[in-house]
Amino acid sequence: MIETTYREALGLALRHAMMEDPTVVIIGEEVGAYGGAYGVTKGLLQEFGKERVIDSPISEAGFVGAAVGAAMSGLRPVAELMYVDFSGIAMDQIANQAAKIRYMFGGQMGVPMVLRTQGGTGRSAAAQHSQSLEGWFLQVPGLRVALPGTVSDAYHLLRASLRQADPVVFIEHKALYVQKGKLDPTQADANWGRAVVRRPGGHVTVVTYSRMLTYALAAAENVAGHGVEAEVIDLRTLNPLDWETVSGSVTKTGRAIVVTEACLTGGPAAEISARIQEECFDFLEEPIVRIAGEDVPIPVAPALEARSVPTVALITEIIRKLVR
Amino acid sequence: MIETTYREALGLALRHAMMEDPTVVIIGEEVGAYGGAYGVTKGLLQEFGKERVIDSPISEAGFVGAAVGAAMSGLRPVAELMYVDFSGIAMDQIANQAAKIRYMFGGQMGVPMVLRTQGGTGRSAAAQHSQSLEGWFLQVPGLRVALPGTVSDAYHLLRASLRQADPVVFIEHKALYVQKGKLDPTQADANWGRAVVRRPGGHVTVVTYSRMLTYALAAAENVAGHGVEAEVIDLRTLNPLDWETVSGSVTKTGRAIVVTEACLTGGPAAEISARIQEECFDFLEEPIVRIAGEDVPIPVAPALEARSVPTVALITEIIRKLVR
Amino acid sequence: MRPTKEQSLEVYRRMRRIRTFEERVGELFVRQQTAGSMLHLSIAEEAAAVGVTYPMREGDSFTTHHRGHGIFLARGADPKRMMAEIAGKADGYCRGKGGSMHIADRTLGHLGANAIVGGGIPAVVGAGLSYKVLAKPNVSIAFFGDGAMQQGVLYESMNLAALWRLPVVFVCVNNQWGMGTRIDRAAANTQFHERARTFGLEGHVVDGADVFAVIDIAERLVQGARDGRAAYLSVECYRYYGHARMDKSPYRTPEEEAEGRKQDPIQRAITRLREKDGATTGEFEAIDAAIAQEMDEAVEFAINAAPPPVTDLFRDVYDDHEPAPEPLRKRLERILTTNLTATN
Amino acid sequence: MRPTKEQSLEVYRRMRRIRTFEERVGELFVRQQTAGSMLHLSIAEEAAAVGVTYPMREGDSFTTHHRGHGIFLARGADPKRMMAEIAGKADGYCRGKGGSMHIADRTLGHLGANAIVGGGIPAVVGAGLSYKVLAKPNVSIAFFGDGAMQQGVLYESMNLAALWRLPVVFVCVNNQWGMGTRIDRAAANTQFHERARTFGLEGHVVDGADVFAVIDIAERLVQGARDGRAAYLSVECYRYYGHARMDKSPYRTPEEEAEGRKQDPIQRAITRLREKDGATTGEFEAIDAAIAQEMDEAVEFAINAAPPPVTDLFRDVYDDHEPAPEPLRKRLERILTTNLTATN
Ligand SMILES: Cc1ncc(C[n+]2csc(CCOP(=O)(O)OP(=O)(O)O)c2C)c(N)n1
Ligand SMILES: Cc1ncc(C[n+]2csc(CCOP(=O)(O)OP(=O)(O)O)c2C)c(N)n1
Ligand SMILES: [Mg+2]
Ligand SMILES: [Mg+2]
Repeated sequence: MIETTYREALGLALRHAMMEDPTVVIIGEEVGAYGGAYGVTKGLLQEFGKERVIDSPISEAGFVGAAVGAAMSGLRPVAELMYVDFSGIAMDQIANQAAKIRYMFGGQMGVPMVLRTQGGTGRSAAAQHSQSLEGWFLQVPGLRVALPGTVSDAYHLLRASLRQADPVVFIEHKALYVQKGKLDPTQADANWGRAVVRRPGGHVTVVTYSRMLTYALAAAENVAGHGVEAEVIDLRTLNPLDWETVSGSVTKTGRAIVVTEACLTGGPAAEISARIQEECFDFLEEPIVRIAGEDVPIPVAPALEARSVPTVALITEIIRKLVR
Repeated sequence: MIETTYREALGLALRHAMMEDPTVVIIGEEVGAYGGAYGVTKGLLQEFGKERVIDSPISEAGFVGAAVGAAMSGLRPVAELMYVDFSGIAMDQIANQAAKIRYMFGGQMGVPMVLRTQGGTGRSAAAQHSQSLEGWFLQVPGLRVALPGTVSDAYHLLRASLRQADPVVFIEHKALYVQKGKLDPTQADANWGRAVVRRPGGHVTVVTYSRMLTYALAAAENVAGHGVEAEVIDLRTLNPLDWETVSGSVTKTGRAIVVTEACLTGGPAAEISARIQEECFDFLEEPIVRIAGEDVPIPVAPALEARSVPTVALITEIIRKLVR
Repeated sequence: MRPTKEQSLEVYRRMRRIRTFEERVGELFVRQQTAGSMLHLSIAEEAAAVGVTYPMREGDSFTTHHRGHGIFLARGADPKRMMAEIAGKADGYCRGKGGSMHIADRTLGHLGANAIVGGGIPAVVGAGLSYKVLAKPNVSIAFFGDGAMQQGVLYESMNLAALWRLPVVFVCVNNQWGMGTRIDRAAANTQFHERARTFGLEGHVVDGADVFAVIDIAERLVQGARDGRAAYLSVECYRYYGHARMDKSPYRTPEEEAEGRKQDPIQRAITRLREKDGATTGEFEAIDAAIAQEMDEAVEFAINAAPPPVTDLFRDVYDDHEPAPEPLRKRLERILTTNLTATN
Repeated sequence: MRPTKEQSLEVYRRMRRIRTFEERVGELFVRQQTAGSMLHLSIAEEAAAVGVTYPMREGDSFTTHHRGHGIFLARGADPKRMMAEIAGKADGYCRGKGGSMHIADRTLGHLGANAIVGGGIPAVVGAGLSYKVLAKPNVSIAFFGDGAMQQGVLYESMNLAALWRLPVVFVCVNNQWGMGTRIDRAAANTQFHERARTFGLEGHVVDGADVFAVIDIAERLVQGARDGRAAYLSVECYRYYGHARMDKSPYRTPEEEAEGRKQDPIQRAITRLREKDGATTGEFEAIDAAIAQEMDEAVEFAINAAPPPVTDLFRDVYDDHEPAPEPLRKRLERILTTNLTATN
């Protein structure tokens, strides 16, 4: 068990994977000498050389597509898209190529690649560098979507992603890189596709992932002082989606809140809410409530940026209102 | 009142707009001499000349981006993306540029353009030419999303889209181009952002749009024989979303079915379902049911393709099960 | 290349197979036995297919655009399974999931035909990268049309291949037209190989009516690529017929078509074989007859083959070891049974 | 250009304004008064900004990359409102919504700075198209870094501008680095203007330390563009400092930096003004002092300006005449009130 950061845990997962499997290569902008825009790949170039840690020019469609081809040809590439916002440039390669190759070609070949990227607010990076776009990938059959919310998952969920036979869009959160936490690399890796109850409780189920997990846990702590026990579920992967854990909880609590940083309308909270409603209709005592990002682009002004996504105060308030 | 087709109604809307407003230009692949891949722009080049009907090379990011710039500079471009599937290439220009320019630049300028495109199954066009991707646009604040489901709306909704100050992604359905129907061009254009009750009924609300409207109406007709009256709502635009009409109906019927061709998971049916649940929770007598595209890429084999999206038979069956 | 008569006849045979195959695809369409109408025939592009694939070896790979039947045939495809795929049948290369625009075969190095113009290009960069990293002696070749010369991803890919010194060749089958757009209405400069050179590649152009010229340059460029010099080649030809099966090319003049159709690589090969190698009508007829029979059999195979079972709809979205997506009907039944029962 | 002393001093003045502005931005950051740390300074790129904008006229437009402060200043920006925008304040050009990477001003033809490398390039094609269709005598200019030379959308845009004969100029501010990547590690051929030529544009390269050389070529290319000949220009310079404010460029050697920093367009202009025009220390000092005061005022203005009101969060997503998005809190209150009330 070590005390480390989310950033370092990610780097360690890559390092261990590269040590174990010579076909793992890293491709992306500034992953080498620079060490990654957020420092995740620091040291890997020095350790594994430039044949395996491959700096790309600024050609998102090109290098993501190259990763797709490499994955079809015996490598296990980890492509790094510096910001998830840039997926707009590479979306054809992600959604029309990587996601569909196995199906379209009748199962002959898969695309075992991980597309590491990061999203979210928290650094006043403005409209084109702060989005939460996991909902785009969620609606593309063939793509797995993973979003680590803890230091331990930064390591173990990335490790698990690296064992998938299908393309995984692995979305980190820019505000979590500095988060500290415990990690035991000798533990088994994340149970792929299983959500985790991060805090048990009997009054209301809070379903979330990524940075909002931290917010939800803080809100759960707040309401605990008022005798309200919120059960906080960290989905970890949106595809696969672990319905057993979610519906097990909601049938118990009768109340559900979904918290995402992604915009409300059309975002992943909609899917989670719709599914809870379908699966647990008869158990619901109150409406399922979505607490999500405002339906606006992300503004640069820090005060506005902070209010464009859910706050701990708002989550706290809504839990209390829902459980009276 | 004339009898015409969806395809011709669209062409007529463009023609009338070009006659009325000299700043309307059409930009896209094969919009000129070829007349559009699905024949919508036929004759416009001859009538308005190549300064206003502009054939583009196969450069989706480039010409969609050019339309964005043109829209900021005094033109009102209608860009045609031949298949909505190609938006993967142009997504940066659509979602990071067109959608965000007004906000990011503090309201100084808007992007009054229409991005005409088409989607859906029905022609064995396989995985990269058959998708229903409106859900991608739905989760981008700043984009309007319109999907005509009738011949009259092909005209009037496109006309209304051409008057919007913000970018409209206008998604036609490839299987509807040959649909015949009545059109009165002298009528007022579509009431922007308002859904339409296409068939009134008191037992269950069916919320849908685009080609699934036709399917839903057929299913409603089927169940009418069994004494079940389904109210069929055509949303017409997903942004704006007309909640008044939907919740008015659901509070009356207590039952709601959402029908989309887009994939179930993470698609637009999720948003509609989640919102009905939030707005009408206390009125729901049964769970809101989503009937949507299967969570698979679209296969080419005609029999498989047809089963990858909702069928009239399935919609009929579910309505009957829900209203017993 | 100074081919022997036998080699020349083999080259002829490969081209004829493509031609006859494509003619049969047209008939299959007329008989309403294809999956859809998105069929793009590579008639008159046979020299590009046969010539460029000529120096390819086992383990080499390639991707193609939507007009890729001929290329894959040249690389050894089984016409039965191709035809079955075009008909959307279970015995097709992709189990009837892909169709004409998405034929692929991993065992023959076909990483897939693509219906997104330019979409399959960067994959060869990745394949080339894998050869470099894994120290394999292979090359990967991207085939695409002149339309893709206006897609940005091509230039990104060319730059990556040159920068990383990958065993990759980019081949533009320049048939002068992309749907209703002639290249001079698509590009301000149509000397595409010049563009490639400024991205650091070997860039060349060759007459696509002369299959032996194509073989010559292809041998050179493919060898260069094996040695780490990425290359680009324009093969100049002419799109004989419409863009797809429904298109009658009303946007171009009969004069232009007549002129363009003079560029027939098969006729050219026949003439050469007759003149240089003394090939006889009988020899050609024997080859043609065998091919005609092979292709007739392929058509019958495709027509008689079974469509994929409905359960295949949910198969191969993910790896076999993973659970398949839950079919909608099953899901709805489950939801309604659980909830409706509970309420009553 | 054979500038008069007055003109030369004006050119100097414009460059100095940029330099001082950027220095103040750095200080603003140190004082923790900026919105975020994504600040990209254009120090030593002043000749590109001043030189290329020199022949621009009213009604002309442009877009820039993320390193665009200098270009907009050269085109007439108010440093107060720029600084306020960089600080995320309501009085900024974009009401504090955009920040350093998204400054724009419609009235001065600034169609926007872009944080997507290459993202703002096609917009100038559209602007140029509008000038052509609406018969306006204007040009539109795209400014971008050498990093964008590897983005496909640039080549699509160049081809469109050349093909449609639009009044458009593409300007690469080639500061040799894109974050930690030197151009020779980003491109196999770094003679970028050669690429542009093969796309049918006028393609040139100029020494970005010599502002008068930049003005000369810019005048020619901008005039050519007005006449419908799209053009491309590389302005060669050197990125003096780190990529953004936090970056200390550990990935490059002190020797290289020392060498690169010799390319200072301001020093070069001073030398020339002294030698050719007999400009005196006093003259420079007077200019510098006035600018220093202007920029100090801009900093104070930015610091004292008010942040945007919270209600602005929902403003300008859509046109003013449209309803704004419903704030989440309001929505949640409504839902909970309606439903919770009804159930109790
Ligand atoms: C990204 C994309 N844009 C547009 C299309 C529609 N489309 C299909 S083929 C084609 C023309 C392609 O021309 P070319 O590349 O020259 O190939 P050819 O058909 O001549 O073999 C077009 C525009 C597409 N499939 N994909
Ligand atoms: C599409 C995209 N990819 C990557 C980035 C991250 N990024 C921002 S600036 C930059 C380097 C750009 O270099 P260059 O274009 O030369 O501009 P410079 O910073 O040197 O002025 C990178 C990689 C981005 N903002 N957008
Ligand atoms: Mg062609
Ligand atoms: Mg640079």
